[in-house]
Amino acid sequence: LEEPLIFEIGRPETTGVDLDEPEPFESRLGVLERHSPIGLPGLSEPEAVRHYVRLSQKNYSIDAGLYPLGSCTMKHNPRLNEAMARLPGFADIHPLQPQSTVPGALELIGEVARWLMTLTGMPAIAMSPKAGAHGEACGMMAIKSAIAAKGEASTRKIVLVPESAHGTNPASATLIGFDVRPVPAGPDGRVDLQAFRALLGPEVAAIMLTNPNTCGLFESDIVEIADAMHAVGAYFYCDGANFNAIVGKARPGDLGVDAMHINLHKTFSTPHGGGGPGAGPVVLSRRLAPFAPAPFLRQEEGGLRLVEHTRDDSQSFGRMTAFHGQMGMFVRALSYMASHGADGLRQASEDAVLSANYIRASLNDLMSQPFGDAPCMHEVLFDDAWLKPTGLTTLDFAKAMIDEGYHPMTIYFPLVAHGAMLIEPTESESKASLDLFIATLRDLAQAALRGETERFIGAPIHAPRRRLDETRAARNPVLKWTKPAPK
Amino acid sequence: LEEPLIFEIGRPETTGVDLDEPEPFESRLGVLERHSPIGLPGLSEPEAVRHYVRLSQKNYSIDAGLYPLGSCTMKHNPRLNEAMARLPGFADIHPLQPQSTVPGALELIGEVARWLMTLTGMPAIAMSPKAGAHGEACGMMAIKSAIAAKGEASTRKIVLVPESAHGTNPASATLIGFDVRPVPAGPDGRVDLQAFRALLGPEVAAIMLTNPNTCGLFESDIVEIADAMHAVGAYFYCDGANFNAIVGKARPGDLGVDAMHINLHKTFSTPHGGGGPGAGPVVLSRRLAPFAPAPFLRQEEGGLRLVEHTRDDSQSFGRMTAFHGQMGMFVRALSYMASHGADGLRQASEDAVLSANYIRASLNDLMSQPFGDAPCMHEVLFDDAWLKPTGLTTLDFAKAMIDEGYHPMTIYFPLVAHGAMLIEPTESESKASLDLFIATLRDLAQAALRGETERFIGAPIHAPRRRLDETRAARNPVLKWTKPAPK
Amino acid sequence: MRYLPLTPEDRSAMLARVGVDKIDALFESIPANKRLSRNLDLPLRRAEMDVQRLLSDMASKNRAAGSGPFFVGAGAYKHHIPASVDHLIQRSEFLTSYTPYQPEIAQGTLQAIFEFQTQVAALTAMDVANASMYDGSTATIEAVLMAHRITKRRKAILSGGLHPHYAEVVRTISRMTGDEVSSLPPDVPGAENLGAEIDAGTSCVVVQNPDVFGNLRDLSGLAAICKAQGALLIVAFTEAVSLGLVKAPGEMGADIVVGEGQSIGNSLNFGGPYVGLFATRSKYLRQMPGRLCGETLDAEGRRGFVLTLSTREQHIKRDKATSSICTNSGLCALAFTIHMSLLGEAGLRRLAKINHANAVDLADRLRRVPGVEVLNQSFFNEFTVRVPVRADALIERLAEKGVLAGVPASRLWPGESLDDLILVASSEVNTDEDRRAFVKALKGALSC
Amino acid sequence: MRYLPLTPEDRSAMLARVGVDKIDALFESIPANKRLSRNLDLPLRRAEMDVQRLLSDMASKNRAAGSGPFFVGAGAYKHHIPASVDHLIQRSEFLTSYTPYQPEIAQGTLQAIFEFQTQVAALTAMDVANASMYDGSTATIEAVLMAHRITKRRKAILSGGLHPHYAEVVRTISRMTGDEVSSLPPDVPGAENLGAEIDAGTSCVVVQNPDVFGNLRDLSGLAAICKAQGALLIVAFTEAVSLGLVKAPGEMGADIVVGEGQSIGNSLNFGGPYVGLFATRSKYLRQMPGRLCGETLDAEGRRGFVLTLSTREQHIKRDKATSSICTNSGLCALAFTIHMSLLGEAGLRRLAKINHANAVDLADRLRRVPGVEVLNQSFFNEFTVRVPVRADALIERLAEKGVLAGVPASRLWPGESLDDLILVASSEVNTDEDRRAFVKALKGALSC
Repeated sequence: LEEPLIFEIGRPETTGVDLDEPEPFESRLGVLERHSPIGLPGLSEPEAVRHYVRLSQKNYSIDAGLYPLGSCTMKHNPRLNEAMARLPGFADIHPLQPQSTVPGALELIGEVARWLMTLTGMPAIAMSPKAGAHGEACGMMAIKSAIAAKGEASTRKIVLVPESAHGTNPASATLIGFDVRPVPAGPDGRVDLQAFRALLGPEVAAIMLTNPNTCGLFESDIVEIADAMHAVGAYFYCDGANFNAIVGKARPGDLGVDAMHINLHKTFSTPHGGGGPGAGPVVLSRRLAPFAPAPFLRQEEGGLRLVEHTRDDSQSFGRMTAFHGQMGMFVRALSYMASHGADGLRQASEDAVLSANYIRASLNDLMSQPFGDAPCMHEVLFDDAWLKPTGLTTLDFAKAMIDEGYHPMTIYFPLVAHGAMLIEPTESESKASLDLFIATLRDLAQAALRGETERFIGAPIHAPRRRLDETRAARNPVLKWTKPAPK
Repeated sequence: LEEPLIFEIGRPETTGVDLDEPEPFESRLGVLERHSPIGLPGLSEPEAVRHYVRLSQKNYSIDAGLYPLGSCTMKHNPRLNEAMARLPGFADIHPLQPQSTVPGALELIGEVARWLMTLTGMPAIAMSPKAGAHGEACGMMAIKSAIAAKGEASTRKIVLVPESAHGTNPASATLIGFDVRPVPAGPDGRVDLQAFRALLGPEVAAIMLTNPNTCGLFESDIVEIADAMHAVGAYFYCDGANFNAIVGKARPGDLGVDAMHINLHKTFSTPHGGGGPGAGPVVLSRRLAPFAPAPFLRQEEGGLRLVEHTRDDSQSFGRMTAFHGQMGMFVRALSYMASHGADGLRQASEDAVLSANYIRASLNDLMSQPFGDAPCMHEVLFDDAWLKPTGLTTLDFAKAMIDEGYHPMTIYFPLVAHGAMLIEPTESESKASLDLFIATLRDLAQAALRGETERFIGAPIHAPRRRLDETRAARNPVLKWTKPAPK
Repeated sequence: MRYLPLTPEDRSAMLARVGVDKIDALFESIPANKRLSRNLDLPLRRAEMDVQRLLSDMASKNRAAGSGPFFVGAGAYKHHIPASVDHLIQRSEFLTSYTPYQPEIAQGTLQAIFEFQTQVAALTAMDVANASMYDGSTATIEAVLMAHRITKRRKAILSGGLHPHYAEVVRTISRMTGDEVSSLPPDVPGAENLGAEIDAGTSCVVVQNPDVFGNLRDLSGLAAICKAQGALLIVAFTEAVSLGLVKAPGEMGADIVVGEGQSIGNSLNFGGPYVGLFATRSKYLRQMPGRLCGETLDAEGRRGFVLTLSTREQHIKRDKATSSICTNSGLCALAFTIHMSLLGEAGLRRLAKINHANAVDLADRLRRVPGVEVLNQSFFNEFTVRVPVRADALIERLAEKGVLAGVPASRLWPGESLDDLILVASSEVNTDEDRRAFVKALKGALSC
Repeated sequence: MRYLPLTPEDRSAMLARVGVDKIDALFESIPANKRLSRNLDLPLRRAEMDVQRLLSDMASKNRAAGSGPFFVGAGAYKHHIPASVDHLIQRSEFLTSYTPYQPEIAQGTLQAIFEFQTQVAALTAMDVANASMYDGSTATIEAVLMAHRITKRRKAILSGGLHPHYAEVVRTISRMTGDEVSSLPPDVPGAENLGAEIDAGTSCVVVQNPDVFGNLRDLSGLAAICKAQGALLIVAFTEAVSLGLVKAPGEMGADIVVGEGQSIGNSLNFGGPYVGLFATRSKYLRQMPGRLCGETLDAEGRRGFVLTLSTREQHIKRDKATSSICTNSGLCALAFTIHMSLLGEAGLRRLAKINHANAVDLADRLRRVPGVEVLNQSFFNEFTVRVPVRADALIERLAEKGVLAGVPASRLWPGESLDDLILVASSEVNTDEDRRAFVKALKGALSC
């Protein structure tokens, strides 16, 4: 069934929100009243509900099936979290109402901070960043501020970023005014230590390293890397996107990390919502703590206080966002963490890693791995070498998965693997679910190798749409609905 | 995608509810502790959510499409209702906690009662019946009690029920110990007044009449019928299933009705929930009011009181259910009524009737009507005379609608129309939605008349299942899952 | 109006198609002098915000069970419901679908019913269960009527431990049908001799376990007597959680089991909607009331589910039906099934054990309060205490102190001289602190 | 643990397939001396019921906006959100899906984004809008950086009527990038001469309308000066509802429009998550930050939607990207779109009018309180009042009386000698009674 756009079914005079016309009064708008038509169609409630229910039915979701997107950690989103985030005491409080009227909110932020600092072994935290990339910017600004405080602002501008990094890493570093240098990967998919050392020098400000990295591997030389950075007066930024592999198993603070953002929407189960919102608190080492942005919590006589402005003598680098961060996500994350507890979080990491390795061990005879077959962390990386003889691409394979009822894995990322297929099952899948997924992938892989190419190149068939023409979309961008000319 | 049963994926030792083992204590179970296995599989929360989300995706729903079930009134279920019913002050109160701690609950029940009595023009109401059929039983028990009070219990036992009535009518009357006599319909689809009068006599206790009737027609002779009943000392029970057609347009109390149940899950938008729960309050005439069951509200000094037991000198016929009725449904119904107001409810009835007639006027050239083409109320009845030459059945036509994305109308009911197709669009559909539905039905009807039988007899194809073998299900009933014998 | 999609222009266009010039032309079959020409004396339409305020104000006048120490039971029980249950039953596809009469597009509802039937059969240790009744009390009278049909006798014996509202429902309907009911007096200790009441005219004996005073009853002996006398044993329960720890009715020889399923998955809701459970032996299947879902195959040979044996039902059999029930408690049954799937066997057993442990702890604390006596030898999560004052006034006083302490027996049995008894329930939601608060408030109330 | 489906048996079987004998074998790539061998010093797992209690206790310590008269704004606004909005965004298929990188199975999200982009473009009267930013403040700095890219200049002028937190975000990032920022002092009457500040190095002027003190500003003249000087005009707003009644930035010549969309569809949430709106002229499209959804066709020629122009984005362009943003505010944008679809043009205009009417009424009442002065000539639903005492202490006193009366300017501009000013907002949720309560409490507080 096709579902039109609201602009095709709505009417400007229709509304699904009943409001009485106010009593006549004298406007204070001056000359600025808006008179021209705006162009917004309205729907009655039954129409709106049906429209968006039908749209929703065209989406895949973690609730309906395994969602093996590597580096995205599509885990189960507990429903308790949603209920808690909707308590009026959290959802219906204003960021600028008197702090005396929101002690429980400050307590909650403090609790989330305590959990995150304890899990990472880090002494300080900035809670306000709104998502992962925002957290990266926060951490890199703290680093830049620390460098400036040492009088090295003009000389120390190089940030090392491994080739396998998320695109946000170089983008964030550049945003903050650093220059990015790539660090090559060694044959085992980890940082090439020798190449890394060769890049070091007094102009190096930091390294941005994802650990476990986006090949699903723990950077075993991490302590050496951290030490080397510190030895040249530089800092170690850790991209925490893959923290889900090691919660309760290792603490970034023990590994020499200076700053790391935590994606509450990955590791701590807040829903992805079709693209957001996320939340990206940043834990900081003692040396970076003084530079943390406002607002932050301070324990004072009489309770917690949220410091919204820093004094002139403060080293705080400033402010990242209008208010205090993603409160709604903090509530969900605490609900998740308190539910699991220290033991459950550790178990979750173990299950995530076990499930990824189970998939690896169940597919390694058919599919190729760019860095050989060895234990991975919470995600397993395949490349397209095994697919080469078939003439099919990673994209073809991914689209064929849709017809089998699965969301594809992350494809063509990381860039260090050719035709990458990055599979992250998370800890939320039962063994039966993993077994079915494995059987499906084996079946598809064998079909590909048998030369059944038609099953792939035309895929997907059993989806709301066949393959979409992305080139057309980009060549002549149609980014909003416009009223068709009358025929 | 196939979804197994929980018994096929769950495990008895798995649980999605974490609970700590209690401290050791001395049991007070005596000899009655349950030791043998129960046979209940458990699912973790991610598994349970996915299982039931996937099951839900195999259902049609009013939120996703027009649901034209005649006599069922599948209208929009406002989401405000759901939110209100979940307020802890309604959802989390116990029927036996002190009445002093629930004044708002009594107030709410009183308000719903006031609205329903005003809309029906009736002076009394019994709120406790749990659904329509339960309401019928309530009304018929009040009638039986009134008859007994007049000393006619042993002589007045006949209940007249038109052939077009819902099956619940004769079933309820029989349950209460009445004998049912059918009343034939005239050529216009209404009660045959002459035949009706011929059935009257001192042994007649009541008539159970649906109005508007299940042919979608208002019983124009209703006042005569009521008067005739009263003249012979009998009562007029009105089945209120179709009240949606006339809310705000006419009051049953003005028509001589003695008792009528109101399906809150039809007229007042509480959701059908795949089969329930409903709520069936019964309005009563002055002559039946003394016989109403407990509990009922009484205005006393200091506020409303819920009378749970009647004194020995009371004429109340007793009690219908353990507690006070369907509170959760009362909240939803009041939310709906207060939202619409007197004006909105009247408009809703008008729109429901207009929409049904619009469908009638748009299909009457193709499809046949058993009682000729004349204005209907909120539902329009077709029969299968027009389909006869094609060799297709009403069932075939209905199943083909599924492939077009629609839920079929009510079929083979009422029994007075051959191969009945009873269409009720309700007031919740936009004109665009009605037009699309009409176009689809016209297209199907024309295909049938053109002889494209294969489009019908194999239908549905685009559904989670093809036609299901109901005979097989009934011949060898498999009513629960049993563990398959090991192979 | 926000729920009505038709615009004035739509209405005009539609009237034109219909061929009338005004809407009232479509209402002409209503006698002219009975047609309303203006709005009834009720408020006009209101903004969502205003309705929300209206209802929230009413709700806020009520004391929610979760707002303080809470020990009220006697047929409805406060339990924790996992958040995912409510999320799932609010899915449009479950919430806003109809009875699954078109099975090809209702497999979701049907499969869930099939799971429900299987769960209820397992819990009660019976052969078959139906797709739900309104609640425990209406299920009970349906069971009695079914027994009458099976035995062709017309007398029911009601235990003095049966919830008095359930007994009253049975008596009310039976008065109408002219069937005989023998109700035994309230049986506080659970010691009545039901076997002795059975005679050749007895169709069935209805007994509750745990009984309304909380006592556990071994019904095996009674089952044997019933069998010998040709009467059916109907076992009722009001607390479904008890089935996780207490021997099942089916294990003790019940012929029909009925019960209230509210405890699993459903909120207190001031008494409704709830969900009646109904199970029986295979041999009585065709006399069973209510909807049934059965397994079958589709045209391609795939497993599927349909409503079945509907020749028992009113929409087919009309006045010959086994019951007049149509709408049942579908969504409440779904909530039951989801919650029960989450619990599983291990979870249910543990939940039941915690309930029992909390009740034992509370009973032990209460019995140490001077003047207070716990009357039960055995119990699950509810028991009866005797207090040295009028129970109803005491309960009000405790409510003023913030403790909802139970149900005074006089509320259930007015005029039966049970004025010094309270039924007290304790579930997993009660904390140690709640129980201490109860004892403290009780001591305070008794000393003043 | 209820969220972890693997059983101990599953884990054993899986370890066996993997070929290791214990789970820690899979963690050996972590340096041995850095591996944790026991649980961290945090509580152990808890029952859902216990977590619910923990969080409910915290929540209950906060004063919810809906619990009394509420007039706090200054960048976030309390509005009524239709119940259907939250129901719809909680649909599993929206809530638990990822960024729509696989468009064939994400048309629901994509079409909703396309609707969102169209709505935002219409509201702001601009050509194109993106798929959302984090919030209004981060959208503002993104706009400044975009202006720098377009003009190849590096100086931004910030109006004294720009929300000071927004200004601080711009200054913070600009300090890092080495770009120049000229921030004008707080401009209570909205009378500053921004045109005079523009020079040949000026990349952009950022001005808010209604400004943070509530004044409405006609920006047409400023737009002309910007154009003449080769600088871009960036118009920010914090109250999206104002666009229903106040001339749109696009109508006054804005080059980039940014704003906070929280008011439509999103709760206050103590400051987040919110949704940043971002719109611009077509000619600047390729310098725009953030995700974009575009229309295209599928292999069968059917209309469909995809993410497009992603060569601007970090996951393709890395250090050359127009922004580092990845996760945005997808679900908040969906809530915005659903609420806006329900409102429609007529509903939005009326909602805005009610907001304005309520604010006018409140201003008129407040100005009659002795010693209180309303400073605005013009305003929409928020204005500034001068009080004869310290505003921060007064606000606390009013809070004690149950009225959350606004934001003391000193909280936003500490040390700027604005200690006697309060920003006061009034929306459709305020009743006449609320406004009377405010005036009464204010009089009381001022007289003691």
